[in-house]
Parts: sequence; C-alpha cells; structure tokens
Amino acid sequence: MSTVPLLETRNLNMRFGGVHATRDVNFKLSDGELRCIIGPNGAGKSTFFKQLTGQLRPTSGQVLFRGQDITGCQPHVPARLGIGIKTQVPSLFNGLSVWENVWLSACRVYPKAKALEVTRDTLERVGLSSLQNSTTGLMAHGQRQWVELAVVIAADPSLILLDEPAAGMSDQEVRRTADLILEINKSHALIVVEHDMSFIRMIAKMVTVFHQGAILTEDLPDAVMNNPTVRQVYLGKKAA
Amino acid sequence: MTAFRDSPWSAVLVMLLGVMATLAIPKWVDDFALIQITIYVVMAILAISQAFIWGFSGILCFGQASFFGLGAYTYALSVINMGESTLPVLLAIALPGLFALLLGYFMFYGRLSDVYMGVITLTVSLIFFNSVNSTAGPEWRIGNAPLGGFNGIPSIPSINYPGNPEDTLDPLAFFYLSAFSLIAIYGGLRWLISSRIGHVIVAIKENEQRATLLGFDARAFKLFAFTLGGCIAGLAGCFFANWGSFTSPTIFSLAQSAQIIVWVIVGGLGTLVGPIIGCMAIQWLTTQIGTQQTFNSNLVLGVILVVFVLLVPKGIIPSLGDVLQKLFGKKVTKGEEA
Amino acid sequence: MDRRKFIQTTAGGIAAGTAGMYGSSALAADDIKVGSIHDLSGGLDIYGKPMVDALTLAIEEQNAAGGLLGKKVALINYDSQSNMQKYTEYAQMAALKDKVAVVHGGITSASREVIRPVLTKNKTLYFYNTQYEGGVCDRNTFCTGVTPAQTVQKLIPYSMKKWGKKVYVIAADYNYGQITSQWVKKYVTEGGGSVQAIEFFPLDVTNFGPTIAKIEAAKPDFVVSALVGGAHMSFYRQWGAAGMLKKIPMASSTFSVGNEQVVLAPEECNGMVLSYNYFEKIATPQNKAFLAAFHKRFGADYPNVTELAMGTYQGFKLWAEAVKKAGSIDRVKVIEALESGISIDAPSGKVTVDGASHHCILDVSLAEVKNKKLDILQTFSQQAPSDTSAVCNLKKNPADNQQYVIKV
Amino acid sequence: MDLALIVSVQVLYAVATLVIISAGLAVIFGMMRVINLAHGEFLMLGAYSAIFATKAGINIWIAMLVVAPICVGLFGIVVERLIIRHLYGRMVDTMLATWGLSLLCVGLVTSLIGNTTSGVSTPEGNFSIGAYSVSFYTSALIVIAVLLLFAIRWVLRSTDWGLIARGTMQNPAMADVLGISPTRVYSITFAVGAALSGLAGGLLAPVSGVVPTMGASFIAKAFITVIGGGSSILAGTASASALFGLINQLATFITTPVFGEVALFIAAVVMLRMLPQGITGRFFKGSL
Repeated sequence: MSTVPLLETRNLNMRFGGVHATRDVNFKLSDGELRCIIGPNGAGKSTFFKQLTGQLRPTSGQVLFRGQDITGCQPHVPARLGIGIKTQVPSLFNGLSVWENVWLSACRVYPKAKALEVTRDTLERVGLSSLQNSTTGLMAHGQRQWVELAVVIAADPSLILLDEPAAGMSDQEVRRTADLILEINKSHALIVVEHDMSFIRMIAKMVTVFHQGAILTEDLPDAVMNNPTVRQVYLGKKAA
Repeated sequence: MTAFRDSPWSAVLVMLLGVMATLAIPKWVDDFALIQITIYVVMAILAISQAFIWGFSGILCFGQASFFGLGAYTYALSVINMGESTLPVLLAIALPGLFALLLGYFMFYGRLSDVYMGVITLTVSLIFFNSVNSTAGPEWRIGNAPLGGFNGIPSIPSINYPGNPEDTLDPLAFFYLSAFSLIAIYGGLRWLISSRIGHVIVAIKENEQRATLLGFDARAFKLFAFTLGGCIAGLAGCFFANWGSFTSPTIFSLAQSAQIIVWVIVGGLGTLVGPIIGCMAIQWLTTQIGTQQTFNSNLVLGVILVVFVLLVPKGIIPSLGDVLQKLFGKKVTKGEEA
Repeated sequence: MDRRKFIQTTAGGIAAGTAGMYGSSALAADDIKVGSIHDLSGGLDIYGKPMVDALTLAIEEQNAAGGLLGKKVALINYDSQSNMQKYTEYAQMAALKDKVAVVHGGITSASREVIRPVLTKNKTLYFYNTQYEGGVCDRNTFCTGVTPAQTVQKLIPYSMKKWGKKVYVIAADYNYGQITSQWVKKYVTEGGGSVQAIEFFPLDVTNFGPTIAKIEAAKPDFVVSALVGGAHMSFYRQWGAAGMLKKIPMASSTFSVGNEQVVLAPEECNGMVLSYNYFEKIATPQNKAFLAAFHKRFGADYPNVTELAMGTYQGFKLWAEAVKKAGSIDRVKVIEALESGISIDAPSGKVTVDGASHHCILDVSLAEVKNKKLDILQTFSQQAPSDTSAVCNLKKNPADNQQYVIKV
Repeated sequence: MDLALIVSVQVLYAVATLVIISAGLAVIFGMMRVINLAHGEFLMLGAYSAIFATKAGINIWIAMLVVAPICVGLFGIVVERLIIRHLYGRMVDTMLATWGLSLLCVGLVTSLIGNTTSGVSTPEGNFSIGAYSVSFYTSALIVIAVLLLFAIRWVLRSTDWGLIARGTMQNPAMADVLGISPTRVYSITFAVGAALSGLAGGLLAPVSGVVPTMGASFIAKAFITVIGGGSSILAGTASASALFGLINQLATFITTPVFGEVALFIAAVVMLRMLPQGITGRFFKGSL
C-alpha cells in the first residue's frame, strides 16, 4: 500500500456569508478503506462531501487525491480521476432505462464491447438484471438508490463517495444496501455519509464524527458510541 | 423498445422513403412545384438543425436564424468575389460553424440557464439583423460584392459543378442536391444519436449533473452539438441564397426565428422527422395564405402555435406515435420518444 | 382525459378544413391573367393596399369596357407579407404556374430587385409602378413611377429659392434613400447651396430625439426628408412636438406616399413641400371621373389616392393600350408596342412611354401640405426621365439588364 | 453647454422609456417567472386603446393613463384565464404560447383595424433650453417613469395586496395553506402586469407611429432590461434601464441610431455573461 493516502484534506474551510460550514478539516483515507461520516444535521457533512466532489469550491484549504491537488476543480474532473459520486437525492437519467444509465457510466471508461459486458456484470452484482428495461424515472425510491449505486460502480472507480445511501429505505432494503456496500468495499474504497446509526453499525470500520463543521473524533463504531462528548452532542439528545 | 434500440430501423425506413420521394417527385410535378418543394427541403434542413440542438441536446436556441443568415451571406459574398462556387459552399458551412463555436463557448462556459440562453441567442440574431440592415451605403462592400443593407444582395450566382464555374446547376439538379443533402444529414444525425457521443449528449439533456458526476464534461459535448447545428444551418442558408439567388437582412429577423421554433413545436420536439414534416406543412400553409386574402398570415401562425402548445404539446409525430400505440396496443414501456 | 382528446380531434378537423378551403379562385381558361405582387400585411402594407385597390379598379373598368381583345382580364393577387422570400416564390408562381401575361408589383427597390431577375429569366413582362431612385435598364421591365430627375430636380430649386442654401438631409437606409440623397446633393450644389449632413435610418427606427437635436445644432435653412415606412412617421411627430416645424421648414420626396398627411395633425406637417406626378387636386376631367369611380368603388371616406396607387392605375392602362396596339398579349409584341411610344390621357395628365429607357414622360407638380390636404403650387408638363435615359438606351443595346447607380 | 444639457435630457428620456416599457414585464416575468413574448403586443393594444379613446373625445391624458391600462388589464385577465393558467411552471411552453399569442394579436389587429398607421399628436407644446427646444412631453415621460417606480414600490412594500402577491409568488403552496387562493392572486398579478404594459403603450402612442407591428421593436429591449436587471423587480429594472439607456443614447449620439441599438444589444449579451443572475444578482442584494 503506497504511503500517500488515497484522499486527504488539509485544513479545509467553507464560509457561506456568515455561516462557517467546515472549519480546518484535516481528513485522511487510505486505499480500500471504508469510512463512515456521521454527525447531527447541520454539522457540515454534506458541505464537506460537496467540497470533495468539486460541487462546492472551498473558501480555503486543499483536497488531494493520491497526492494530486483537485481543490475546486471542474465538477467532471474528480470522476475522470476515479471518484464515483452518489448524491443525496438520487440523480439519474430518468427518461432512460436502467440498462442505458449503467451503460453510459461504463462506456466512458471501457471500449464498446467491454462496456456491454461490464454493464451486464454490474447489474448482476447489484441484482437489477430483471429490471434492466424499465425506465428509471418510474421506479420506486429504494430501487432508484440501487440503480445509482450500479451506475457509480460500473465505472470501476477507486474511491466511491455515498451521500445517505440508505435514506428513505425500509429496514429490509437497508439490510440489503449494507451487504451491497460491504461487497463493493472488497474492491473499492468508500466514504459513506449517513446519520442512521443502525446502518452505520452494520457496515462501519472507522467512523468520523462531525460537529459544527469540525471533526470531533475518529474511532471504531463501538468506541464512538460510548464516547461521552459524542453521546452528549449527538446521541444524548436522541437517547433522552 | 427504448428510445435507442428502435432508432436504426425507423431511420433506415425514413431514409428509404426520402430517396424514393426524391426520385419520384421530379417525374409527376411541373417545374414550378419542383422549385416550391426545393425551398421546403432547404427549410427542412434548417428545421433539422434546430430539432437536433433543441430536441436532442436540450439547448434552447432562439437565434438559429443567425447561422442560417450567416451561411447565406457568406456564400453570396464569397461566390460573387470568387466566381467558382465550391469553396464558397464550404465557407458557408465553416464560418457559421466557427461562429457557433465562439458563441457556444461564450454561453456554455458561463453557467447560463436555458431562459438566459434563449434570450442571448435571440439578441444575437437581432444584432445581426440591425447591423446588416444598416450596410446600404456604397462603402459597405467586401471585394466587389456590396452588402446592400436593407435591399440585400440580388442575383447571386448559383452553385456550379465543381471545376467549371460556367456549368451551374439547373433547378432539377439543385433539387436533387438539396434533397439528398437533407437525407444524408438526417441519416448522419440519426447515426450520431445512436453512437456513444450521441448517447452522452442525450444523457446530458436528461440530467446534466449526473452526466458531469460520471466524468463527462457537459459543456464540451453541448458545444460540439451547438457547433454542428450551426454548420447545418449554415448549409441551409447557402442553399436558400442559391434557391432565390437573393438574400436580405430579413433572413435574420425575429419572424424567421419564430418560424423555425414553430416548425419544431408543431412537428414534434425530440424527433427529427417531426420538424421536417412540420416545416413543410407550415411553409405550404403560409404560401397558400399569401394567395388568399381571407386570413392574415400572422393570425393563422399564431393560432397554430397556441393550439399546439396547449393541446398537442408533443407535436404531430409523437402524438401520432401515441395514437398508433393505443390503437395497436403494443406493450411498450416507452419513456421518451426516439 | 376525454375532454382533451375531444379538443384534439376537433382541432385536427379545423386545420384540415381551412387547408381544404384554399382551392384556386375561379379562373376561366382563356382569361387574360394579370399578376399583382404587393405587401398587404407586415410593415409595408400602408403602401400596398392603395396600389392593389387602384389596380382592381383599373381592371374592373377595363372589363366593363368589353375586356381586352375580347377576353376578360383576371387579377391574381399575391400578398408578399413584407417578406423577400415570398416575393421570390410568388414571382416564380406567377411566371411558371399561373403564366400571367404581365406582373405589376414590388414596392421597395429591394423587392423589385428580387422579382426583376426572376421575371426576366422566365420571360414574363414586368411593370414596376413605384417612384424610385432611377437607373433600372432591363428590356423586360417598364418603370412607370417618377425618378429623382423629374421630382427632386424641381423640389430642390424651389425650396432653395424659398428658404435658403443650407440643407440637412435625412433618408431611409436602403438603396432608395442612399441614391436619392445623392441626387439631392447634386441639385443643391448645382444651385450653389451646401448639404450640411446626410443621415440614414433603418426602417424600424422610432426614436429620433438625438437626430432632432443634431439638426437644431446644424441650423440648416431647410431639411429634406426621404424617410419611408410606418415607423419613420414618428420623426414627423417628434419634429412637430419639439416645435421645429415653425423654426426649420421641410421638403420631402416620400411624404404623403403612405398617406402620412392624413394620420398626422396639421401642426405636425403643414407647410411641407412635395413633388409628385399625381395629386388628388389635379384639375383634369379624367381625374374627376377617376376620383368619382374610385370613391364609388372603395367608399367616400377613402383617405387619399396616393402617388403609388395612381402609378399602378396608369401602369395597367399603359399595358392595356400596348396590348390593343400589338393585338396580342405576346411579350415581345407588347414590348415593341410600348417602345413605339404608347401614351394615354391619365388622371395625372398625359403619360407617354419613353421607348429607349422604358420609363415614362409625365407631368410633375409641386404641392404643399395644408390641413391634411395637398395644395398644388406649380405644375411642369411632360418631364422626361433624364437621369435614366442618360445611361440606358434599350433600343441600341436591348440585352442590357442591370441597375445603373448614378455617380453624382 | 446646451448640447450637454440636451444629451442628458435625451439619456434621461431613453432611460425613462426603458423603465416604462419594461415595468409590466418586470411584474409578469420578475415576479411570476412567466416569460410573456406578447409583451410588445400588450403595448400595441395599449397604444390603440389610447388612440380610440382620444378619438372618442376623452382627454388624451385620461386616455393614456386610465383607459389604456384598464383595457389591456382586462385583456390580460382573459389571456391568463385561457392560456397562461395551464402553463405555470412550464417556462418554455409559456414562452412559445405567448409567442403564438403575439402573432395572433398582430394578425387580429391588422385584419380588424387595418394597417394604416394611426396616431395621436403629442400633447402640450415645447420649451427651449438655450438654442434647443425640448417637448414638454419628453420631460413628462421622465417624471411619469419616476412616479411609476415609486408607485410600484409603494404597492409592493406597503399594501397587503402587495405582500400577498409577493408571498404567493415565492411559495404558492404556503399561500394555499394560509387560505389565499394562488389562482386568484396569479390572475390579478398578471392583470396588473398587463395594465402596466397597456399604460406604457398609451404613453408611447403620441411619440411613435402606431402600427400593428410596432410591438416587435420594444420586445427585445424590454426583455433585456428585465433579465439584465435580475431578480428584484424595482432595483433591477431601474438599474438596468439606466445602464442600457445610457449606452444606447451615447452610442446613438456618437455614431448612428443603428449602432446605438447594436451597442445596447452587445452590452446586454456581455453583461448577461458576466452577471448571469442580472445586476441585482450581485449588487443591491435583497432590495425589492
């Protein structure tokens, strides 16, 4: 494993007018790692996520991917470097079929013939082969989340960023999503932003807790659960 | 059958019909009607350029008349100066294309929303109209071709067989040239749409953000589509200047832009065949109105546009597609029309 | 949704119905067909309507008097909708499909230059009945309208004698305005005067504020206007509003051609001096009879028979005379008849075709606008189109086919 | 010195004209996000109603300031009920439907009223500044433009209808919940926008030739002013009118009226590119 971290941020800041959304965030992720980011609403999780994907240009600080500075680059550059991005609200080609959505992602990376094969395998892997002809716009929310997952992994990115992949899902669907993410982690590093603690417990190895735009602590899930400050700030309110 | 998979068959079918029509028409039509049909075909090429950039690439361009006019003027000015028409025809494609590239870069790399793009393209065509309209003075000339301002450039030499400037195309040969160009462009666009680039362009229209997150630089693809649309419209302009051997600033006018939009809306946004049929139908209707004094042409065009936007928003062809589908009850989970 | 489906089917039905209605109008096989291409809608309709009315009256009178060579004359009307593409389409339609004997049409010089080549190529006789900048030399074309040498040549000396030598010219920005302003400059310098400035305006300009200020700064003795179209009307209105009419008098080579004197208030245009071939107040018996027939046909409140309307009326009469003399509607025979010097006693006085230049020798009068009427000041009889005949002689070289732009 | 004075009066006049012709559009597009390409024809209808009223003996000022807005306002209600109501939220379709409406109006007016240019003479006389004379009417227009801005500001800021309208536009669902019927507010707002356009038409009748096709020359400038102005209606329209009016008049003075127009359009295109959200997208943030 090369010593250079897969993804690193150096005192990343973001100010919207008066709001200081992210404060001097230093974050490191190594190859193949699965990291979860949790924190109450408004803790800066999504802002941090958008700074990584280039959707938001940071006020100051750096974002490095394999040592290469990608701070505030054009939004399509991270994807070309091998970062797969799934946004909070499923964003798909609604007018096109599931097959076409996944094929489009594959065809950017692979030549024509290989792309067809990758598309078939990816749909197989995510279990959507039976739905490949249906139009994504007309599908249920849970299914659309999985289609988006398939679209992201079809391009075989080395790092996948997922923003609340389990949002709006039934327990049984959450269970299946967790298995999927673990299976994906066999070949791809992942960062999952989520605030559903039961889901976190199913998949997490390391957890980073955000609070008011800064990293409060980074630890294994159980340790995070029992950390008094985290409880007071985050779990305490919920538990009471 | 989703939008992509059924396109090869319908494309081949339409092109076959086109070729048959092109060969049959000159046989059973007198030469006046042939000249009339030629202008319909030329305008159909313009309609296709608008259908491609708006229907498939999602670029709301209200100023397609600028490239159309630029093509006509470039051809007129260069053929008067050069005599031989082959290079002027190429120029009439390249220059509008280049202008589309510059204007497209100016707009797409500026994060403009659709509405602003519509207004800017409309304003650009007005800039062309006002500027060319005020070049009537003798000092406005390029080489020995006066720009002519409001009265335009009369008696423009027509396209000649490459090599000898004397042997110019007669109306029949010009009809064949325009018709086969239309068919070739139609085929080319359908091939492009079913190719990888085409898929990406359509995907960008569907959801630009997702396409960007997949690593496609949406701006570059849109610029490519916009430039291609500019070239096709330029060629249509060149044929238009050739057809009437005349061109004037009214080619850039608001009314010309409005007509192009009406053709695509009436014909069917999101298809290529629709606007061709819409264009020919409207052209025929406005000419008929001209010979009858009963209705005012603006009134009829206005009613058509309002009725179609309210009642038949998808245009003739897609609505026909729906009707046929309901009649024959084909079990098709059809998302967007091809 | 049933309601929507119902509307869609009826909408489809209406569209088909209107399309079906457009059969060609009733035309007997052996009628003599006369084509008329004028703008009856769009920006230039204020000129086209009176012209088509006059042509209709002329043809009805001809048919009432037994038609032409024993046949009925039928008018085929095309509305070119102030759109150049339509001019080309209809010229081709008239020449190739309807195969008319003659085409009367074209209002602006731009539209003439569109249809003239088409009609010449397709061998259809063409009459251009509008006053224009002169210089057209084409064996297949006859221009019955007045040219600068006939009108401006009278207007400028009269105005300079009356008001002074310093002139400011404003004109419509197309070849009519461009060339006519050159003629104004020629006659002003010949009369020992000086043109301070010539300003050109596209046809859709409506805000003349800055221009009026510039004219005031130049302090000319009088202004010459060659403005054209409905939008330019606002110049006269703003000129009157700024109280300039009393300070700086004005002469015009285009005013009243679109009946501007009827629309504008007297204090916005009184005192303007014009020069044309026809005014309603011309005291010839033919004119009285013509006006009576015109008002009977088109209503007593018809604003004013314009110069262009009379040009079209006389154009048709000249063509009819030539057909009678040639005894056939064959193009070449009619041209030869016309070139032999056809002349008619028209409402505007004697009008004779000048065989060499294919233009007309006719009376020209100077008139002054007074309370929406045009009072005749002076009349000059039988003025020749000296500007065009100086450069164009179709008898010597009949193959000549171009418009000479007179170098002044 | 007089020339400088005259130039400034002309610039003010041009700015005033821009404010007047785009006020109605600012309401309809600025507040309702409805792109009304028939705005030019609303102006034309306003001009014709002013002329017919004056010919029927009504005092010209009443015809312009009262009759024209009311007629076009009523027409606006009819248009909103028949066409615009079905198209809220579908911006491109509204654009096309109103374009059809504008062609339809031109055709209808041409066939009913015919095409002879009609008009009414400019009221009041003129006065002179130094060697130059300026018509009272020009200065009257400048004053009216300023009054118009303040009137709109007063209505929007300090009347409950203004508040309801602004609220509904921002969040129709919320208005519904509070018992205000958005459909009624939409039709009233559209009618007010149409009335303002009618007023503009009436005011411009005396200074321009009134023909069925006169709308075309105003539509482009009105749109550029409103879009150039940006989200907030008043500050945006005022600042954009000032900027574009100045550029137009100065270019006209230096070169010819044509290049004055071209300069205006080029300035608009460049500015839209620099400030995609319009002037008030960046400056005067949050003002009305």
